[in-house]
Amino acid sequence: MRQSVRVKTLKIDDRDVGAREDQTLLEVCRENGIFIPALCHLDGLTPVGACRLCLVEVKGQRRLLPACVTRVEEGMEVNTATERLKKYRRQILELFFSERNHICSVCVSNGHCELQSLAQQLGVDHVHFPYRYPRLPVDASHDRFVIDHNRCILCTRCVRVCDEIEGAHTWDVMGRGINARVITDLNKPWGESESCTSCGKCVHVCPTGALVEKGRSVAEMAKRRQFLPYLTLMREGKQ
Amino acid sequence: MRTDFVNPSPPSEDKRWRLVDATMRRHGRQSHALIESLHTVQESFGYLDEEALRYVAAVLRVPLSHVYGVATFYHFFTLKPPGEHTCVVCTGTACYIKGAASILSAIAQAEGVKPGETTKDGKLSLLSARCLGSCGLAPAVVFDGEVVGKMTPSLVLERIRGWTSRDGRGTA
Amino acid sequence: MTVEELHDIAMSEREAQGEYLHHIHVCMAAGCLSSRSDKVKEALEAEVKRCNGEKKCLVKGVGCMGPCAAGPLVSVAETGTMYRGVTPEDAADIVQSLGKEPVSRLVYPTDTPFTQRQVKVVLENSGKIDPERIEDYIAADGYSALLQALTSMTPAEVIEQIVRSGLRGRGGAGFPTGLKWTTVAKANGGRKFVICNADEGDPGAFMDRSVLESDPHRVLEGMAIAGYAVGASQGYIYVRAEYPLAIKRLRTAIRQAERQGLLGNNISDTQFSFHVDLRLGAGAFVCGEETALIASIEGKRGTPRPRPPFPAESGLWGDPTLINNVETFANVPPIIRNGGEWFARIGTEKSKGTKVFALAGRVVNTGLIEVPMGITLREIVYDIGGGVPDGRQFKAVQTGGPSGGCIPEQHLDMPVDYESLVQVGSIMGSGGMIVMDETSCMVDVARYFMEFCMTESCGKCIPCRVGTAHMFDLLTKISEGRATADDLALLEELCDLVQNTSLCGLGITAPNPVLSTLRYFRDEYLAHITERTCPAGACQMRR
Amino acid sequence: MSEKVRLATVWLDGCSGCHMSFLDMDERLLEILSKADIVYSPLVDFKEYPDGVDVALVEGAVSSEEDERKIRTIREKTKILVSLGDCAVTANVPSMRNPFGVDAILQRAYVENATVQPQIPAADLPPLLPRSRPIHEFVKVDVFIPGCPPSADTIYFAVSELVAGRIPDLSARARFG
Repeated sequence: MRQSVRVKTLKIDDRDVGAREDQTLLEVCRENGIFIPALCHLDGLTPVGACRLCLVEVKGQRRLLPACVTRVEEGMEVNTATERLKKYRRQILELFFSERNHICSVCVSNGHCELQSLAQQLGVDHVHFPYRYPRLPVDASHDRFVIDHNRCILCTRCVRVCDEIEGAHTWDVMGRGINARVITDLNKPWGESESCTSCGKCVHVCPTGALVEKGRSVAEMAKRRQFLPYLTLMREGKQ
Repeated sequence: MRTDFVNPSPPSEDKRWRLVDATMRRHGRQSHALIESLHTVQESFGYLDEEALRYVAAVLRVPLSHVYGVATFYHFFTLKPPGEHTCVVCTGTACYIKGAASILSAIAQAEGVKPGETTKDGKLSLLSARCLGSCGLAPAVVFDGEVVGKMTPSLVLERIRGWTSRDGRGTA
Repeated sequence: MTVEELHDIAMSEREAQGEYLHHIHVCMAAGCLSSRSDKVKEALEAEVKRCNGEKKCLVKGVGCMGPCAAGPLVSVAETGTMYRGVTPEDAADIVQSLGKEPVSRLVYPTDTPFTQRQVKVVLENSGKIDPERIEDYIAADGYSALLQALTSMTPAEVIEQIVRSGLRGRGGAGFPTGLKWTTVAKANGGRKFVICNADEGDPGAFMDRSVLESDPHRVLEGMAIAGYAVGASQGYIYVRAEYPLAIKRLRTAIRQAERQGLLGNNISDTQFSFHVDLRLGAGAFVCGEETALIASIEGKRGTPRPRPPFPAESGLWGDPTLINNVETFANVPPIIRNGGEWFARIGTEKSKGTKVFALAGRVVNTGLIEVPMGITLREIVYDIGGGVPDGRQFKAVQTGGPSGGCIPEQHLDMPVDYESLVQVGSIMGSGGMIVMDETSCMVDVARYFMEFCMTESCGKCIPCRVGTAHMFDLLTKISEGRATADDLALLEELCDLVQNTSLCGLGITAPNPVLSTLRYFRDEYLAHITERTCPAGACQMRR
Repeated sequence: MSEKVRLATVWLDGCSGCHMSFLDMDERLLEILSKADIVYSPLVDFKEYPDGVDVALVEGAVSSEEDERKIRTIREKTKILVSLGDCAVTANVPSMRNPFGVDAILQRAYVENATVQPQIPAADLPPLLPRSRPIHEFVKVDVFIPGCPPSADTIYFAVSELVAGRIPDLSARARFG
C-alpha cells in the first residue's frame, strides 16, 4: 500500500530531472547517473550527513547542503560538481587520510577500499595536511574478525548496521572529537562481546580496512554488500 | 506484551543503589533517563564503574555500548575513582586571561598531575573546568566544592599543601 | 490560581515587607557566595537580633547585583546605598548606621556610569527579590503576565506581542523569536515541547546562570507563556550540571509554582496545563546546539544532526519543539505585561530591547551588566567598565566566545547590535564580553579558543573533528615560533574548509576567533613567524 | 653541455621497490636515455648530487637527519622534484614507526629482537628524526606519483612527459598503495 506520492521537478547541473517528493538529492542524483561521493552514506542505513563529501550547492541557500539528507523541492537548482565543491571534497579526503594511519600498501583492503578509490577518483595524489600519526590499537580478539582503528574513518556504518539491521547494537562510539573511537559493548575486546552475534554485517559495510575478516593478506579483503538492500527490502515487505 | 521481564536487582546491598533506583523509577525506567541516572550514580558513588554501567543499562534496557558511549561523551562523567580531595581550576576565558594557565602549571610542577589526573597517593584529583561562571572573580578555583576567586599560583599551592600535609599528620 | 488570588498574594507580600523600616539585601548569587556572602548574611541577622530589631529590619538574601568582583555585596533598599567587600565583622556597623549616615568605608558608589548607563529589563528583579520565595516574585508583578495571557489573550495574540516586540534569540544567533514561536504554533502534531536552553557553555559567560540564580520564576513564567502560545504542555530546562545553585533554585521554584497552581494542570482554571522538568547537562559545549541538546535530553550522546528538519518541525522525540535560551524567556513576561511596542522602543531598528553581558577580563568593573542594544562598545568598556586598569593599553574586546571574534580599538564606536558585530567579524553571542590589554597575545587567544573547539567537537563530522585539531596544532606551532609562512596559508585554508563544510554551528563558527584576529592583528601572527617573537610577551618561544 | 635532460633518481628511506619498478621499464629505458642523461642515481656511480638537475625522482620518506639534509640539497639543485612512490608521497611503511617514537623502535629492533650483542648503535648511523615524514612536508614537491610501487607503465608515462618538458597528469594512472 503506497500513498500517492507527488512528483517534483528540479534542475541538477543544468539538467531537468523528476523525483518523488520523498527522495533525497543523493538518491535522485544516483538514479540519474550523477556522481556524488559519500563515505558515511550507504543505501539501507539511516543517513547521518557526517562525511560531508556529498555537499552540494543549492541556489538560494547560503550554506552547502549534504545531498544524503536533503529532500528534493520543486524548482530546486542544484550544482553537484563546481570547482569549489571539488576542492572541498579533496580537502576532506585529505583530512581523513591525515587523521589516522591509512597505509594502503600494507592494508588488507588495498584495492577494495572506498577511501582509497575516492581519493584516486577525485585526484588526491598527496595529502598536504600534516599527518597526525595517533597510536591506536588493533583488536583481533574476535574469532573471525579484526578491527584496526588505524583505518577507521568514523563513518559509523558499523554502528548503524548493527543497530538498525542486525538489532544487536554491539557497536557504538566512545569519547568525542579527535579522540572518538568505535567500541563494542563496554569498550571490551570484541571477542568478549556479550551482544555480538558474529553476523559480520559490520565488516562488510565498512568502507575501509578497519573492519576485516581474519586470515586475509594484503589486498585480499573485498567486501560483500548485496545483503543490505536485500534485507532492507525483505523488511519493507513484512510491514 | 511481555510480562516475563524481571527487573534486575542492584549489584549489592549498598544503600546508595536506592537513590539510583529512585531516579530510574521516577523516569519510568525509560531509556531517556540514562544521563539523569548516570548523574545519580556519580553523585552517590563518586564515579561510574563497570558494575554501575551494567546495572543502569540493564534496568533502562539500553545497549552496553550506548551507555559507554554516553558516559565517555560528557566530560562531567568520570570512570575513575576521584582522589580524596579535588581541585578544579577554571579555564574559562576570563580566568585564562587572568592567569589560569600559570596556576595549572604550578600545580603540575608541585604535585605532578595534569588536569584529569589523580596523584599517585590518591590524595588529589586535579580537574579543569570550562567556566564556572565566576568570571568576575577570575581566576577562580574550586577546592572540594568551594569556589574561591582571585587566585594566584602560590595561594592555590598553599591550599593544596594544607590538604596533603594535614592529612599526613593526621595519620602519623 | 486566579488573577484575584495572585493579586492578593502580591498585596499581602508587599504589605508584609512594607512593615519593615529597613531592608538589607545580601547578594546570594554564586559570585558573592564564593566570597562567603552567606556568612555576611548570618552576621547581619545576628546583629539585627542582638539589637532586637527583627520587627524593624528585614535581612533578605537576593540575587546578583552586578559588580561581582566587588563582592560580597550588600545593599540598603530604601536608600539605595550599596556596600562592597563586606565581611561578617562589618555587620554591626551596617546595622547601626541604618537611618543615619552610611558606612563610608564600605560604600560602593552608585552614581557612576556603571549603574546609570544600564537599563534593566531581564535583570529588573535581580538583586531585589529573594529568588527562593515565589511570594517575593509575585509581589514584583510576577506571574501576572502568565495569567493575563491565559485569561485575556488567545495564543495568537500572545505571539503577536512577541512578534511586535522584535525580540530576537539571545543565545547568540539572533533568530526572530516571534517567527520561531509562529512556526512551532503552526506545526502539525498533537504533542509539542518547550525547551529552555540553559546549557551556557561559552567560557567567559555567566548571564544565564545569574538569571537562574537571581530570578528563576521569571524563566518559568516565560516558558509557560511560550507553552500556551505554541500549544505545548511540557517544558524542559536543560541546565548545566556545573551550576548547582541554579539547579537548586530552579527546583525550589518549580515546586513552589506547582504548589501555587502556576504550573501543572489547568492553570488558573483554564484548559492550559504546563509542566516543567529539569534535565542536567553533563559538560558538553556542543549541547548548546539545538539538535545536540535534544539528543541529550533523549539520553543520547549530544551529537547534532543536519537541519532541516528544524526542531520547530521535528524536535524532541520527533515532535515540534520550541527552543529558546534563558535570557530570551526572561524577556517574555515584561513584553506581555507592557506590550510588544514598549519593548520595541528600547534598542535599535533591527535589534530591540536590552542585552545582558558578562563583562570580564582586563577591565576595572567586572560583572553582570544589562544595556540597551545600540550602545557603543566604547561606552561599555570605558563608561560602564571603567576602562583598562593599571594604566595599560586597551587592545581588543572579545564577544561571542569561541564562536565570536576580537574587536579592536578602531571599531569601539560601533553600536552593539547583531548586524554590526557580524560586520566586524564577531557575533553577539550569548553575552560573554572579555576585555584584553596589550599583555594578551592574539595568537595565544586564538589558540585558546581553538583548543576549546577541538576538545568540545563532538567528532561526528570530519571537518570539525580533524580540522580543529589541525588548526590547534598550527596555532601552537605559530605561538611557539616554529611556524613558516606555509603554515599560515594552511591555517587560512583550514578556516575556509571548516567554516563551509562543518555540520553544525560549533564547527561552522570555530574558525571565527582565528579569522578575526588575523583580520586585525595579522602583524602579530607575522611577528611570531618571521621574527619568532611574541609582541605581547605571552608566548613561550621554543625555537 | 649536452642538450639532454639531466635526470636524477634518489633513494631515501624506502625499500628500493620504486627503483625496481623504474628498471622494469626494461627496453623503454633506452628510449628515455636517448632524451635524458642520468646524472645521479643509486643505480650508477656518482658520489655527489650535481648542480643543475632538471628532473629528480625521489623514492623514500624523510626519516633521518641525513635524509633531511639530502632532500634540502636536492631541492636547491633541482628544477622539478618528483615524489616517486608512496614512501615519498605519504611516508608509507617507514611512517609505521611514528606512533611509537624513536626510542621504542630502536629498543625493539636492536635490543629486544637482537640475538647477538643487543645494543643500540651509537656511531655510524645518522640520527633518526622523531617522525618519518613525506618529502613535501620538508620541501616543495612539483609532481607526485603515488603507488607502492608505481607501475613501470606509470613511471614511463610520467618520465616521458617530464623529459618532454611537460608536467604529467597522473590522476587516472596512479593511486596510493
